[in-house]
Amino acid sequence: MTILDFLLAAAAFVLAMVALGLVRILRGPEDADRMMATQLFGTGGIAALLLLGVATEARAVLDVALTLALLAAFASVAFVRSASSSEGDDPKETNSP
Amino acid sequence: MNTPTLFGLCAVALVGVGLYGLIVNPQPLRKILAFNLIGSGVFLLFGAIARRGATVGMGGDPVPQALLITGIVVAFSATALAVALVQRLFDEAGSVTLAPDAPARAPVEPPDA
Amino acid sequence: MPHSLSTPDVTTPGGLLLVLAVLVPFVGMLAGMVLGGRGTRRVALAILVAGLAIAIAIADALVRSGAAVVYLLGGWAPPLGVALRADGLAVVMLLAVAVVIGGIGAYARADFGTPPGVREARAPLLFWLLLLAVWGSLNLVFVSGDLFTLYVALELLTFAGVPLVSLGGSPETLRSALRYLLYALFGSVLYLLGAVLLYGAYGTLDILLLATRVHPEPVAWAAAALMTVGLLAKTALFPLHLWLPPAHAGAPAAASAVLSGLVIKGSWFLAVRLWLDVFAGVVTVPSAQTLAALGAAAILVGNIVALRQARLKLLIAYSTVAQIGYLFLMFPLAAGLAAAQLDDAAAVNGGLLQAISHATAKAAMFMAAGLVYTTLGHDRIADLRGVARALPMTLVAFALGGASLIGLPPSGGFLAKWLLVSAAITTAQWWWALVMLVGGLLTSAYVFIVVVRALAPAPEGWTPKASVPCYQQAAVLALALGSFLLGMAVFCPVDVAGIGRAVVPGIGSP
Amino acid sequence: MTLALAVDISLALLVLAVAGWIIAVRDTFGAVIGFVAYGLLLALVWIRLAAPDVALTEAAIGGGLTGALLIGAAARLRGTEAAARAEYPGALTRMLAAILAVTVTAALAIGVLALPDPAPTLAPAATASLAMTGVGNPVTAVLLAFRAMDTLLEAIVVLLALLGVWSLAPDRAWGGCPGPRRLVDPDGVLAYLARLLPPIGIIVGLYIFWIGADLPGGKFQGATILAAMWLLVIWAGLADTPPISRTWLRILLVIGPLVFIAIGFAGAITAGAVLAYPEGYAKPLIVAIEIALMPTLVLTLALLVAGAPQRMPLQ
Amino acid sequence: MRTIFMRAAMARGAGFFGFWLLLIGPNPADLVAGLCAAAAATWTSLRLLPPGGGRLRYAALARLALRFGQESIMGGVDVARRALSVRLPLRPGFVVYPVRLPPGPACNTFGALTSVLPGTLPAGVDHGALLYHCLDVEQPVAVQLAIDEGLLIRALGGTHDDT
Amino acid sequence: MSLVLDIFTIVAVSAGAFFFLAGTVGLLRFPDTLTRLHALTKADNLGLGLVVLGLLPQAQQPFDVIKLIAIWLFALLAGATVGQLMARVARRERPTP
Repeated sequence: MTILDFLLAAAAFVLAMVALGLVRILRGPEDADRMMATQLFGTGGIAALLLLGVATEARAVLDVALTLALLAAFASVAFVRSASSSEGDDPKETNSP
Repeated sequence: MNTPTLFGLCAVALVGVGLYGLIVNPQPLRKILAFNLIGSGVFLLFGAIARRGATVGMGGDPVPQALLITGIVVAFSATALAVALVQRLFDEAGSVTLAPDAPARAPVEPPDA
Repeated sequence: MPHSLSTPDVTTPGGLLLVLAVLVPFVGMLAGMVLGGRGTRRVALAILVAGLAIAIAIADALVRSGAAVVYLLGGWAPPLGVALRADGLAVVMLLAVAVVIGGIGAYARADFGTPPGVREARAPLLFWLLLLAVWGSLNLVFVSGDLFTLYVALELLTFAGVPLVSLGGSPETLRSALRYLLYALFGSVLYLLGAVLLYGAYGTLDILLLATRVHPEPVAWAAAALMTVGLLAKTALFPLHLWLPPAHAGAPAAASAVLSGLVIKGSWFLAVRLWLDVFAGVVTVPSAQTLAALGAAAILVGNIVALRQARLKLLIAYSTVAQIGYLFLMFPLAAGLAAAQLDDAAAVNGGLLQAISHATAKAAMFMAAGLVYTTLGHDRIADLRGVARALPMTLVAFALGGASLIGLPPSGGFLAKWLLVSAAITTAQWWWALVMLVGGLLTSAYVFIVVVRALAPAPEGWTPKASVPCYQQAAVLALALGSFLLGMAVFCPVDVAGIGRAVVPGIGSP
Repeated sequence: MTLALAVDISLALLVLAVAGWIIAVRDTFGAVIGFVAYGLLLALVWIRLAAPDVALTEAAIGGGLTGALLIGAAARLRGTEAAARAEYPGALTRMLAAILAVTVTAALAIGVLALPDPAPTLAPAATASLAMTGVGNPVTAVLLAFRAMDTLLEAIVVLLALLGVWSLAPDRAWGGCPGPRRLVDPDGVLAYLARLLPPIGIIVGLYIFWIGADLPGGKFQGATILAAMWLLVIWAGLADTPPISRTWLRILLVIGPLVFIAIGFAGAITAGAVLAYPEGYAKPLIVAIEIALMPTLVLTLALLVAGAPQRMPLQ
Repeated sequence: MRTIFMRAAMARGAGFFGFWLLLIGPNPADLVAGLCAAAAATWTSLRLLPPGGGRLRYAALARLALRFGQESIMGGVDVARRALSVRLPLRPGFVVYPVRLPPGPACNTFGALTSVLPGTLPAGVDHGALLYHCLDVEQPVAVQLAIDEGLLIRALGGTHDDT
Repeated sequence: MSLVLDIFTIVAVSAGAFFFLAGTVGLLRFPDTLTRLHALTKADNLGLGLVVLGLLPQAQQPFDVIKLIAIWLFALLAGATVGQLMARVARRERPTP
């Protein structure tokens, strides 16, 4: 077993963990629980991607991971923006002209 | 069984899953999601075909890969247009039903609030 | 820098015109977007003239050379590059669309002007931009020789068509637009799936190359089935027609004319292109018969439902459903199957003529209905009294368009149906001829009802709600007259539609 | 090798499971979340299929923009869930749909297994012609040289979709700003992220764009990152969407395709064919087209997510 | 004021250009593009985050980074310990921490840093104080937070570091 | 030398995988949204950090090291801000005294 095999196995393990966590999260009960799924996938997915990429010696994987990491918060921000309320410390939006 | 064949089969299964969802889910947003699933299945199949065409020094046939990028951007545009339509429909009609008899009824009855 | 390997494909004289035919409308759209407001309409009208000139120039190049006009984009030959090709079929469609778009543009000048006091208004700006986009996309559908470029063209057509449906902005039109978009996207994705399979099996997306490589085998059958079903959904052939009537009837008249007359012809043309050129050796007799059976069902169902409509625009929209049916009757007659040895040009020409005469007639009828609506303030068929007095030219136009739909001589519809019927009889498929005759009877029934109602005298003291400009009526009449006189094409000395098609191998292969 | 296949099989199963979840789950919001996760998984699959350019596109669009777009819509349409459930078709329809889906899948699977071996490929042809384009990334060569027409048309497709989205504006809001106005605490966490991340995102986005000529990357991927950064600033309330009547906006929206077309027609004179490049000038011209396309794509992609104009700008 | 602005612009521009070089490698063909990218990033950065008055103290910053590293490991280990323990030792609840930093980027940085502190997660603002959600309210959370805040204030070159 | 680096990789990646495991167990076992957020933001970010650390010796070019670290920092920033944002949404959805 080479180091590359080990990295592949580690990638599979991280993916499995993400999948397992996904089950819990996607069941809710709150929307915030569900949104955590995207965060979990962001972190775990980046880790798996890096492991896979280094294992298959594909350098471009780093740029893909860079993009994913940069946009990791994006979906959650869209969610927070839509889950608006009247509290002072939270995003609000208005339709008024 | 090799990687391209595996993902090719995965791709056609995605087309099937998306097709089922497109037919049975009445909510337009879900239909848009199902359409995206079918689309990703088609793209994945194209990607598997590109991978089958790998040669020395090239991990895959670059022509399908380039077309895939075009396809993904076009699918995104389609999704954006559809989502905008659904939202406007919701704003105007208060519901997003696609029931076939709805438009014929609308001029006679007042739109349901 | 040409890099042709071994393909005979080369750019022919006049090939550059094909690029212009595609890109000039889009350049107009881009320029119109920047100018905005009144400038957009000016640009659009100028482009209408230029585009017609380009289409005529292409036809001239085709007839002069007697062979298909070809352009290799970037100098790269297929399979790596993309070729534009215009054979007779494509050129006839290019010309017809240029004429119909010109007529619609002349009509829409009055309806889609920016109101005074505003720099720019939504509906006028979008109408002109979308009209140009529809045109560019249709031209691309006609001349593109590459399956993926055609996919992009189909998507362009969809994205231009959907906003035209919902231009009015009411909940019903939004719902129709959404349903149309979902059908159309579904259709495109199936088409793309078929194209992907073809690439996987044969390593090219070029239509001519595919024609030489495709064999009757499972992959090709699957691709043919997927692409055909996808295109049927976009063309609204029965039973995938449900999206069409509300979408076409709810749009503004000029937009309805574009949608019903032109947009659906794009996907139909592509289906013809695939069946005749790519899958000629692959499709089977039962599949062609199935298509025609669906067409026959569309003729019967569409006409019967049209008869029962209370509103004029819906009637015309359902009549489109029926007329689409005729377009698909040509498949078993033309696909070189049952009649491999016979002359299939009659059926192809019949289908082509049907498409053109329907495009002109339907555009005229929808615009006539728009004028009726403006004048009466409604379009209830039961209450059309006074139209004859207020809009004599328009009523004549409607009747002429209707005559073309029915198939009265010497209309284009007559010649089309005549060619189809004779093809049906020479290939011993008389049942399709029967369907066409029944369809003609049903069509004449509703055209007759509308004309009779419109001829009824107006009640005392009735005045039109609004007056319409004369040139709008003239534009409608011109299109209708064009459709009615299209039957004279039989006297055309050159078989334009047949030019450049003999090079296609595979037709009639066992 | 077998270990790699095992990883691939589990990845494929995971993709299918998430897809099944997206279809089966009761409420739309859950399905949309599943779709975001699905997009990230697909990026992994593209890496396994040796398509890093596609993986980058999927990571940026599938994982970023599409997710944000759908999440916003699902949250707004939450009230329609009950009505949609009432329309859910009966068991017979579902059964027929399932039979249809299985039939299509089976037919396609036979097609996939019957694909010829060795597979037909254009990779050698692309390799042979790559040197004439001057770029090192074959995917970029396909996009901007061999099949430049598709790319040009695609830029127009995206723009046309934007026109379609704009057409959904109420008449009174025509010329106004897309999307609702954001009132966000300028000292909040969201604003903090939107102050820190965009400058870095600009560097990364332009980097992905710039390397595209020779390595995986390119204008679509770079533009998507930049669009996401702009949207982040907008959503954090630190900037507003521009009114769609602005001339500078209109010019930037069309500059990319127009420059593309201009260079394309110039090719007819200098290189003998539309969209051809004269010998030795291929790479600079390709880069010029890409640079011109960047602002167009950034604005179009971001405004597609921002939605239809809804209100007039504050004076 | 103007010199502060210029200095911040230069520093940030250099930083962004350095980041570009690290991403792409020192290839002369990419330098012009890098300068353009750095300029765009600097302009955006100056607009979104106008430079403040303070100067960074690098020694304090290094100490902060070190502590941050330690804390993130401790935080992870802490969660792992609780999650994997049979008894699931959790006493969740909220702790109000009266933050000294004024609202703004500095305070936000504090929130971001402390979100990796073992057992704490900023969950909102309550009358000018930060509201922390804790896995175990019996831990000396406030003390830890105060240490962190002091370090951050020193690193940012704050004027009121010895409150 | 290579062996030492490989062992370092194996140890660090394994530790990273362990924290992904811990994060998933936390997601599955923790009782409410806010506590689950702790598990997600802390354990997974540390897991990603350790994976990145473990991959550093495997980098093929010196610049890849910078990219790897940048990826981790971006993910960390995303995790820290998203964690806070989600906590606010979760607190609002189910207000706890």
